[in-house]
Amino acid sequence: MGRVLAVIIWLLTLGSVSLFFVKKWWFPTAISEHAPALDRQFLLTIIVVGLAFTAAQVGLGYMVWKYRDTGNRERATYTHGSSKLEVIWTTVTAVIFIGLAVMGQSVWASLRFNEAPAGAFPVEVVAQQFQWNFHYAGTDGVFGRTEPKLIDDSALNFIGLDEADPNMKDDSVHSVLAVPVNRPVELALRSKDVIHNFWVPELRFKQDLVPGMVIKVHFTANRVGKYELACAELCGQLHFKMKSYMLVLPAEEHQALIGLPQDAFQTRVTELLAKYQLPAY
Amino acid sequence: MSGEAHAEVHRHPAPTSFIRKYIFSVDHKVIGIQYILLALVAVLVGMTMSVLMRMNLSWPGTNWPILGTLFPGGAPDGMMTPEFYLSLVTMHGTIMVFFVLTTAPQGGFGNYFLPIQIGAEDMAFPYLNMLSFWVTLVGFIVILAAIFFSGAESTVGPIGGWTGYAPLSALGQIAGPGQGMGMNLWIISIAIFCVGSLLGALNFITTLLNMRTRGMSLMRMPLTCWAWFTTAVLALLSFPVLLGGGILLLLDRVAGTSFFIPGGLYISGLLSGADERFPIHTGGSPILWQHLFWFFGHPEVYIAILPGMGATSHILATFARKPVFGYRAMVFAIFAIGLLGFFVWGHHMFISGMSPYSAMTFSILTLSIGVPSAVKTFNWLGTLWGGRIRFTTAMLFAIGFVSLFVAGGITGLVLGQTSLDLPMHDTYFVTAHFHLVMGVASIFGMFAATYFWFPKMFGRMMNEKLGKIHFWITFVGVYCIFVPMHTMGIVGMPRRFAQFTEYEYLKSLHPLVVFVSIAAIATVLTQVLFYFNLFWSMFKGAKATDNPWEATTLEWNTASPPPHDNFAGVLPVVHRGPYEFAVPGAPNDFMMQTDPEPAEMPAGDGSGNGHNGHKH
Amino acid sequence: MSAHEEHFAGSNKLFVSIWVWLLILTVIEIFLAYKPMPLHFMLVVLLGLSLIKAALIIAYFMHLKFERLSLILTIIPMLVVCICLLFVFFPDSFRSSDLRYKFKETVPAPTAEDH
Amino acid sequence: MSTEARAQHFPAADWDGGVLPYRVGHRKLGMWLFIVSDSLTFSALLIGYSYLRASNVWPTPFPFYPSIVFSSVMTFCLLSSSLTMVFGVSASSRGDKDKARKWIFATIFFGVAFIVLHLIEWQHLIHEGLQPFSLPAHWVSTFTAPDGTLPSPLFGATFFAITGLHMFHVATGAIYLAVVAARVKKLKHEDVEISGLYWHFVDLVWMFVFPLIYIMSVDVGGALAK
Ligand code: HEA
Ligand code: HEA
Ligand code: CUA
Ligand SMILES: [Cu+2]
Repeated sequence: MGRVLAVIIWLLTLGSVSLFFVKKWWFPTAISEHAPALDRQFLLTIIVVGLAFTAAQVGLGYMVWKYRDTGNRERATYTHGSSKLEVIWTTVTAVIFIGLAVMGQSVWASLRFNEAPAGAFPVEVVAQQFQWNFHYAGTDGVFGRTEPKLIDDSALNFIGLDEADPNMKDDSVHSVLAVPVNRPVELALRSKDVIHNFWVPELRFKQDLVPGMVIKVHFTANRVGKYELACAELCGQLHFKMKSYMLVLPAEEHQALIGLPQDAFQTRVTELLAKYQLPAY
Repeated sequence: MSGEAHAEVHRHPAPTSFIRKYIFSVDHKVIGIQYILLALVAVLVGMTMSVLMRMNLSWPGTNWPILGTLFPGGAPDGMMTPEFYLSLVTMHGTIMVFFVLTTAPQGGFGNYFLPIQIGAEDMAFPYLNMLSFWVTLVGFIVILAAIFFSGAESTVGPIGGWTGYAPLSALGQIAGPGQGMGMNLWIISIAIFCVGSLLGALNFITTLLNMRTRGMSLMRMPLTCWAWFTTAVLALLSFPVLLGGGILLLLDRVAGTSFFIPGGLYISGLLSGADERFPIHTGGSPILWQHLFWFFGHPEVYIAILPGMGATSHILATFARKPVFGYRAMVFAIFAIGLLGFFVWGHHMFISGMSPYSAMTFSILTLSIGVPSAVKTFNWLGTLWGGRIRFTTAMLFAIGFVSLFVAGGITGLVLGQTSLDLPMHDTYFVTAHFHLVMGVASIFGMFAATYFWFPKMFGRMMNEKLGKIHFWITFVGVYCIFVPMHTMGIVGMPRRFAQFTEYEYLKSLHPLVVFVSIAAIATVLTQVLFYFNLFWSMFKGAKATDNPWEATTLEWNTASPPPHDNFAGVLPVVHRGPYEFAVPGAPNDFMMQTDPEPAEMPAGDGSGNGHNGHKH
Repeated sequence: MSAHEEHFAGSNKLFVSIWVWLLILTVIEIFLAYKPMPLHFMLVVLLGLSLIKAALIIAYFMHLKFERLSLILTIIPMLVVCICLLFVFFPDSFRSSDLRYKFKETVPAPTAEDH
Repeated sequence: MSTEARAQHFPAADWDGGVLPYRVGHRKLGMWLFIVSDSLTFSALLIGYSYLRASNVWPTPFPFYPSIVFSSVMTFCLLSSSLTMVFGVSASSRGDKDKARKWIFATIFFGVAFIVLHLIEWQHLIHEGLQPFSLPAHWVSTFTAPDGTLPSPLFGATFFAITGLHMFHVATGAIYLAVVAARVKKLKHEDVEISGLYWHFVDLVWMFVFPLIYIMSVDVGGALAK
């Protein structure tokens, strides 16, 4: 019995670990500046805890194998433990864990402790059940006023743009996020109804969109292409369908797009969506 | 307070009428069994729901004729609707967390064995004890009511996840299906449950502090008692906060207040304040709800696992025939976990828009809570080391607990880092994490406890052969279910998705998803063995002796099942620590806590509390 | 247990004086209410006074001062710790007002029909 | 044999079992624990209130009369009720059950007075037009912030929620005391003391509700009067 259990534990450990090592299923290739650091930290953590996992499981298997009751030992070893060991493994784990914790802050700090760098490309993100609205400031770089009262679904004015505001003349609103490559992007995230979550797996980036708040976050995408954009916070019935795309465009192509008036913008985005392919998954 | 305890003790002579004996009983043993039965019913509901969920996830758009007839609304012509799925998720989570893992480990086994293990005749407040159970039961009935009166015939309950994030949960009907009556019932049920647990908790604490028999010093208590005690303290301090939050959330829904609802919302074509369907709301903060919820929520997860840890330590020592390794360290670890458990709730809110600086603080505290857990793990291994392990089913499940707890715990260290939570939050990586620790480690603790204490509770043995089959399949099964979920999470599969068909990047995962579902269905079916074994053995099992496992603690001093007042009038007197196995020179390899000191035992060595340097 | 357990320490004179003190503190609070001062300063002062009042009630009326130290050490710390922890909410309170989405609020319709 | 009896036969160290470590009976300890837990419910609500207040424009509408006068008198009632309660308890500790009963009745009287006054105070506010979900129109106009942000209707919500929950506690307390008074002859001293604990706790909570809800919302400048 003891042997069988040991072997099963070892096999399960082997299976679990290999699932992580063959990497048949793994992160999609990263496309943001902070991602490599993050992936390194992830790998490091996985290795540390993986070792711990293996060590613990192998140890467990060893114990049940070695110390199964074979009937040839009359009594077990009589001990109440060893304070030396306690101290050792407490300190060791403490060091490892706190170490990991501290290292785990760097990417976070770089993303969340400071404003977007100057010259970042601003986008207003307005989520709603169950669609994304991305509000582009246009050539003047100034966003037109928005007002919940002015929201008018029939006129496709989903974010309540104020026609009276001159700044909105060159603005455009679209359900697809188009950002320039290698240039910081600043998103001003808010929601019209319930909590949603902006998520592009390739970006290794997530943030809730909390109604009543405008949360400013920033990242830099560094690979041109088309990527899927998901809502990662339960927001109701069609949460799983609240999908859109993020286009990462070469600077000039992006410039040209942003310059376009609303309707031309629409058609252009459709072309671009056709032009760029999703990464091979 | 002369006669105080006295009055408590003889408050209730053994009842005779069936009702007073088995239904409205004030006997902690009966109440404990009632709690366990409640959990066993609840878990059936929960498991069934999980199977339905898996079916929908891995074979989307398939017609399940049975479902069509069972849920004409939720699965029109047998195809599950997204809202049906989401309500399943919500109910699955709620029922499992509240009505399975907060009832069986504490209210069930705690109720039954805490008084016996400390040598008391009953709980400190028998009537309050009965009340707690019936209140909890009402809570369960209300949550079941939410299945049938969910407000939309296409759902089987509210849609909000077991965390019921506002404002989705606060806005009412206009927020879509599953936001009607069902959500009210959900909140009410939780509130009722809070009250029940509160009463239970203060009963446990009083009992343990005041009613320990002579010689049962704190450091001679079995680790199970420490675990139940700490759990009770956690419950006492965390449930009231959820209760407060619940009241506010309910007011938002029924009284038109806006504690958690900010201004200027626009939903399903209506502006806040447009008309009576959507009254004016302003000034509320969704994040406040998350704080209130998780301030309770994180301690709750330790409420769920601590009793399992206690049972595991207890059982490992018993069947390794060896004192617990580092008893004192174990006690400190339990306490450290309980204390730190209050300092880390923010790790559920890294991405929620919470201040990034608090996030960092929470992150570091979160990883420090891994330390006491690690200490416990190592001490469990230490307990096995040098033992003479007897592989009873209970022991197998206890060992399984250790294995699964490590597997689930270490991923907590990944999620605990703010940076890594960016990709991992709300993916199946989280689902994998908490199912391994909570979903199955804690449950394994309960299995172990059931197989271990069944003889004491019912005076009959459970069938070992069946039990072992149950263990092997379940053990392998749950690994197959929940380990692949990690990789799904790494690929980026989000939680609470009714289907994964929409996203290209998830397509490659389909084989894995199907594999998991098959494993899940197999595992769930295996549980039939457990239920059969349980109820069959109750009536047909082989008669059990008073101490079938040759264990040392007080519950094995009394008859199986124990008499109405636990010790037939004479309270035991305790002479030594709880786990004195393999004592050199002792007549046999286990010394009951009640055995008088043999001459050769060095004096004062009885306390069993990690007399270190005591190795040979 | 022995008679002294039954005995309820503290003379009525003591209790009256406590009561007087509580009243005095209350009057001070009301008086402060009408002293124009920065809100958070006022808050601190008021909370300070309230804590004193609470302490008096717990110590004398609720008789904790006359209980065993061990009981005091069991009850008070866990309460204090939890309440202090709740204050961790506040950074997010300020945050949610700093990051509030500004828009023209509709003046709530006169709530006549609700009567 | 009862815990207590054993405690005398084998005097043991406090924590070695067989004794009541705090020399406090089960019910009293239980009541203390309940108080700890219940005060956390109130803390949660009060923290929530402060949280919302700190992130909103908050009206400070309470005039000297009626609000402050009433709430002060209510405070006086509760404090006095606590005093009478202690008298009752110490009377019962001296075994003078009749005195005890009289004092408890006095306590109940003050408690009921508190509730009545509080309900009248509620009446005033409701007549002004305060509701859980909206402020009176003239409050809104008065307390609108310079930048045009409206005062938060959460004022009413938090006010009614917190004072309501407290009032509920007072009411249950009064009933509880009534039962104790009725059975005081049969009850042990400690049970009287326990009812006292609960009552003082209700008073204690008010010591925070009063300043945070009332004093902090006084209409100092008399803005509403103008
Ligand atoms: C105790 C907690 C618990 C348990 C046991 C389980 C058991 C299972 N869970 Fe559950 N699950 C949750 C808690 C739990 N879950 C929570 C909290 C969520 C989150 C909900 C949300 O998002 O809001 C969730 C969500 C969740 C999801 C994600 C849904 C989504 O996000 O879209 C999935 C998907 O497959 C899933 C599957 C399963 C499966 C297949 C099982 C099982 O069927 C596996 C096999 C079952 C067992 C091995 C248990 C057998 C136990 C007994 C027989 C009881 C014994 C009792 C005594 C001895 C007294 N669960
Ligand atoms: C029984 C329940 C239980 C337990 C014990 C834990 C234990 C832990 N949990 Fe878990 N957790 C949940 C239940 C539980 N959790 C649930 C239900 C959720 C999801 C809620 C929801 O959103 O629906 C969740 C979510 C959750 C999150 C949020 C994820 C997200 O939503 O983004 C985080 C983040 O920090 C976290 C962290 C931890 C940590 C650090 C531990 C630690 O206590 C783990 C400590 C254990 C170990 C570390 C393993 C043993 C140690 C060793 C073998 C030593 C050797 C190891 C090394 C040297 C590395 N958990
Ligand atoms: Cu939007 Cu989920
Ligand atoms: Cu947690």
